Amino acid sequence: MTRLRVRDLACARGGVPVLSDVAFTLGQGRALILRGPNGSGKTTLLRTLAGLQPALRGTIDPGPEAVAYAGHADGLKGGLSVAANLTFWAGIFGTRDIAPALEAFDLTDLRERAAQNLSAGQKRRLGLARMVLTQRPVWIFDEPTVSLDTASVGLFARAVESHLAQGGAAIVATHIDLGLTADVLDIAQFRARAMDDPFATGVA
Amino acid sequence: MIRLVARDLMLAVRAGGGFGLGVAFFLIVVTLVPFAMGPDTTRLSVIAPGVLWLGALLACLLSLDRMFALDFEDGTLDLLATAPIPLEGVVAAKALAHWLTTGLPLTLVAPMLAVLLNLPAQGFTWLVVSLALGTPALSMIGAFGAALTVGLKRGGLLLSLLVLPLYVPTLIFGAEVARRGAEGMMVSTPLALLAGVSGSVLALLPFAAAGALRVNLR
Amino acid sequence: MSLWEYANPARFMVLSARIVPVSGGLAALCLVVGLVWGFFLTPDDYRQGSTVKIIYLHVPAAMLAINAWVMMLVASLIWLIRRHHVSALAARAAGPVGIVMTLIALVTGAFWGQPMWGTWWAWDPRLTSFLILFLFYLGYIALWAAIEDPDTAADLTSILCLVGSVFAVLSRYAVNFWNQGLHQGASLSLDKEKNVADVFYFPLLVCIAGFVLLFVTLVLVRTQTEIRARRLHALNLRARMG
Amino acid sequence: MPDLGKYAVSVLSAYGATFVLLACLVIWTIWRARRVARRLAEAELDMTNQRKRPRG
Repeated sequence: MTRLRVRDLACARGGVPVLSDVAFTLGQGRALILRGPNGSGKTTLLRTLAGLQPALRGTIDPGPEAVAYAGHADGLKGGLSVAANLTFWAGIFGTRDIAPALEAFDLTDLRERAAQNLSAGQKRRLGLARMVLTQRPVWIFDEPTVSLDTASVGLFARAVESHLAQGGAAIVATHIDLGLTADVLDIAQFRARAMDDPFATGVA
Repeated sequence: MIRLVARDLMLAVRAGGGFGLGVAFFLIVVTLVPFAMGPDTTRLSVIAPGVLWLGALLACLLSLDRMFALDFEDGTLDLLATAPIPLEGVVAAKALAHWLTTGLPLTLVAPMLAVLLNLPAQGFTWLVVSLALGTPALSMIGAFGAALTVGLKRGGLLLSLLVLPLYVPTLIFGAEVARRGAEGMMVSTPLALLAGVSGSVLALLPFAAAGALRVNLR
Repeated sequence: MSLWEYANPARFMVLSARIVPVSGGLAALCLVVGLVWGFFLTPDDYRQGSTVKIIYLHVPAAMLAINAWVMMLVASLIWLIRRHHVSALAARAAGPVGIVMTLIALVTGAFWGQPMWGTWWAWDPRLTSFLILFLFYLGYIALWAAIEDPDTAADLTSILCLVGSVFAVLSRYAVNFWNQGLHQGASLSLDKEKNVADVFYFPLLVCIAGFVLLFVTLVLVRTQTEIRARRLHALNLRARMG
Repeated sequence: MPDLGKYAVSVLSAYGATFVLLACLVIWTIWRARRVARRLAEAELDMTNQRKRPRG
């Protein structure tokens, strides 16, 4: 079963097209690793898939309502506890129980700690734990392993694996080896041609 | 949505600034007016409704730039935009939280400050009614301005420049209700117009503000 | 060929380059003829004396102040709905022209009001509305200037223009309610042309034509400039991205 | 020169102010048009030169 089908997708950053003719399908239980040099448009592609920015053209099927997105920032409130942060998102996504999310990212012992007193790695884990609460089939991560140590990267990989085992799918933009069985997509091949910019041709 | 309001209120209380700042500003403005206008109580009582409305309006403006800025910086807004609640709802919730921490306290302290300015006794009710009806519109218009400027580094001044002209109709009708109330005249016409302005602002601006937020999140 | 083809920047550049000399020349001609006719060859009004000559500046500027905003509104809508870049840039180009027209209307109004009403400024509904319109222009221009990304700026200013238009109309009615005013509106507006004697009316028409042509020329030139600036932005961005 | 009577100052000031404002607008528009056109021409030239040069 296909979880995500992308066809003929073109995206822009700052009004300038960076990617075009992006096409791939993501099956149930599959993970996709995005690779490409800095500035090649990984973040742009992921934000487009998450529905945060409109595509110039092309189709994404199903739409953003199937996608849970974890970007560079974790969206944590320092003044609230770990549990309160997660409970808020659980409420937004209509999930009751935050225990599985705490467990998956080894946060159970920290649940009453205020988010501002967490280490950078712990904050990241808290941010990633939110994905468990979303109950959405396709997880999208943009550089999820920043500030994570080896053990935490392992936690993250296991959480993604268990999501895949439950029939989900995942797209991860990362430079390190996560130890996941995954397809690799190099997005450098989708670099937009200059012609896509309405101001590409000379205007005298 | 309720959760969002509740969380914003909790964060405002924890941060401390939310409730106090606007009210304190309002108090200071009203205290300064007699120093500028002279202590003559008859003169003060004439200008009291206008001064109170203007003070409340400026106090509303103070905390606007933080309405979305914090959530924008820490990525919460990205996540809310991808969450299964409409962004229009997020805007409405934010405006409501802003009103509860700013507009509502201002409305409640306005009668006390009105005493300082010698507002005629018959004007108190209409002052409170006009503020209660008008300040939600001020918060919503402010939310629109904040949504427009959320991506900017120093958006605070620009925010005031954008929002203040939009405050004109609300101010005119709101202050008119308070003034006519203080003079013992009929208030029904401006009151109906004020309610109309507030109602349409609350009904329509969330869409414009959500549109602006979506653009800023790209 | 559909009208929308002109929304292509390159095509617009070619077309506007052809129009600008013509419209600019006609604008200069109309302004010279209209103002000379109005200033030197028309009599004084029996009531207003020589101040009636201010009409040739005040009325065209006031008309354009409002119509420039309407044009910006239309252009903003076209941008939001059909995503034509030229449309967004034309709206941006019209902003500074509109604010100068508003300023001219306000200043000439003050110079006219001083001898007629005995005051430079009155909180008359029309004057007040123009002052509010001036503030709207200011906010619109400032928002364009503040945002670096051109498409984001186009989107946000378009939304502001839309919302601002609604509030401008609302303010107009609010201000009317708030103060009934002393402007002898009827004698100055064209739809009630009977109130303006023919002797003033015809030079006024020529002046209006001159102002409109000047506006068109300036907006076209400024739109060209905005298109070039946009292209420059795209080139710089590409150079940075390598 | 027509006789403007007692309102001469008002009328002349209105005309003067208008001409100054319009002149500023026109001059600014032309100046900016020229400057942007020149900078774009330079940038286009750089661009073509870069393309001609072999990469490496």
